[in-house]
Amino acid sequence: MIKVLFFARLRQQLGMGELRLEDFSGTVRSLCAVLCEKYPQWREHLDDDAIRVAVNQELADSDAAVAAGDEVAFFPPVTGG
Amino acid sequence: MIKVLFFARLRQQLGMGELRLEDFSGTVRSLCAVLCEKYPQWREHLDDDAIRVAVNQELADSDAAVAAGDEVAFFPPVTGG
Amino acid sequence: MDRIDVREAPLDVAAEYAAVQQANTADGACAMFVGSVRDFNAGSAVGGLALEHYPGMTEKSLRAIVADARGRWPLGRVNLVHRVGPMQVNDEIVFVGVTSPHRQAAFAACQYIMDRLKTEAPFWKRETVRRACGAEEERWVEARASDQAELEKWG
Amino acid sequence: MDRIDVREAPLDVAAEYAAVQQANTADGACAMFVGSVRDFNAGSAVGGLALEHYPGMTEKSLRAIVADARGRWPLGRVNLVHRVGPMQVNDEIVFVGVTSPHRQAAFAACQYIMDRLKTEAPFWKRETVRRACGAEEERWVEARASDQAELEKWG
Repeated sequence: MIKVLFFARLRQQLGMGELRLEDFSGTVRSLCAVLCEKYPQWREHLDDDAIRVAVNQELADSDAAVAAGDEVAFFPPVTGG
Repeated sequence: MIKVLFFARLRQQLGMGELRLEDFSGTVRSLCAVLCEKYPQWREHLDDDAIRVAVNQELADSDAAVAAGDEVAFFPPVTGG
Repeated sequence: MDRIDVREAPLDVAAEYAAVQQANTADGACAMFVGSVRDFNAGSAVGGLALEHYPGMTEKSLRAIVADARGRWPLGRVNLVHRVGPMQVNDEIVFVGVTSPHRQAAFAACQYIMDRLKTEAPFWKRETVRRACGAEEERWVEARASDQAELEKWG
Repeated sequence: MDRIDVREAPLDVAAEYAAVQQANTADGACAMFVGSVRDFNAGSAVGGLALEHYPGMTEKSLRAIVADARGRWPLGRVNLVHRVGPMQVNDEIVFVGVTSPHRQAAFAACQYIMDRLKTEAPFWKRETVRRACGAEEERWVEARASDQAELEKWG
């Protein structure tokens, strides 16, 4: 099982902060494709170069591997400080 | 009259913090020459590239003009902060 | 040697400064940065701010940034405090304090930590802005391209 | 907008920070530097320090440095405090606090002011050092070539 998290504006746009996905194994890019297939209205928000991704709480790129037990977070550019 | 000041290590080396000079007009360089002529033992301390000069409380170089009423200070490199 | 604190409670700059200097007689230099809530941003009057974060990742991310700073400069103490949750205009959002025997190292590390934090640490600001008509609205603060550009100077 | 203070009294960093932030809601960024008396310098244990200065020129020199910083960056408040006279290990010697709407401007101006101060402001440090045999001696602190080199980066 994969745990997927969304933060900030993206969380509000998707109307969801967290979901769980059974039986996924692939890359961040393919995870994103699976999500957009399941929720077509997410594509415009999720399939955006500005969106950043963390795998297991570390920044990652779209080629990063994702497997059972991983936590994947999608979020807009950060604005702390 | 010119007021001449010495600070920090230079003051201790010359054994004097302040002196007044009547009837001087020239540059910082010629003032320095006049002082070294009057006090030959000052030459090794005063005629040193590291020594800095301020004329009327602003940093100046050896070509700066000095005339009656001016205050000239000689001091080692600064070490504040 | 490092203190990293992510919290809702107000930030006390005097206490944070005291923490980096206490019993620290080896470091002659301390550089600090404080970021506060401004009353105006992107053309609108700001009434308040809320900071969302990614609880599992936030501290990990800050620790990694501080560790990288230590790999680059000889540092004594590093104290990094970031607030989350709701706050008011003029409240402090972030404090970074760095000591070193060397002034340049303290300045560089303090600025480096802020530049990395601004582009990598998972915090998001949402402002309450007052419109000319008097209505209040909430909006997410936009990331600035200049923050990304600043990061590049560190190679 | 500028506060410049040269004094014998101890330096209170919390109060100086409060002075730059009080009723200042426009500037989101505050960069600060504090220089303190170290317990070790150039291979010797330091017991204390005395700062001599050139009273007529000191404040004038600091004002000119701050004015030049304002000519280079958009700054809000600048607060520059420098102690003179005798002080102890861990005492603060200098405080520089700079606010700005922009983080980079605050950092750059704070560092610029310190770099100029270190090479131009008429202060001289004399340390009391303890030698291995237990005897104490006073010595003038030597200027460092690196301070002059740092200045050159500002063009």
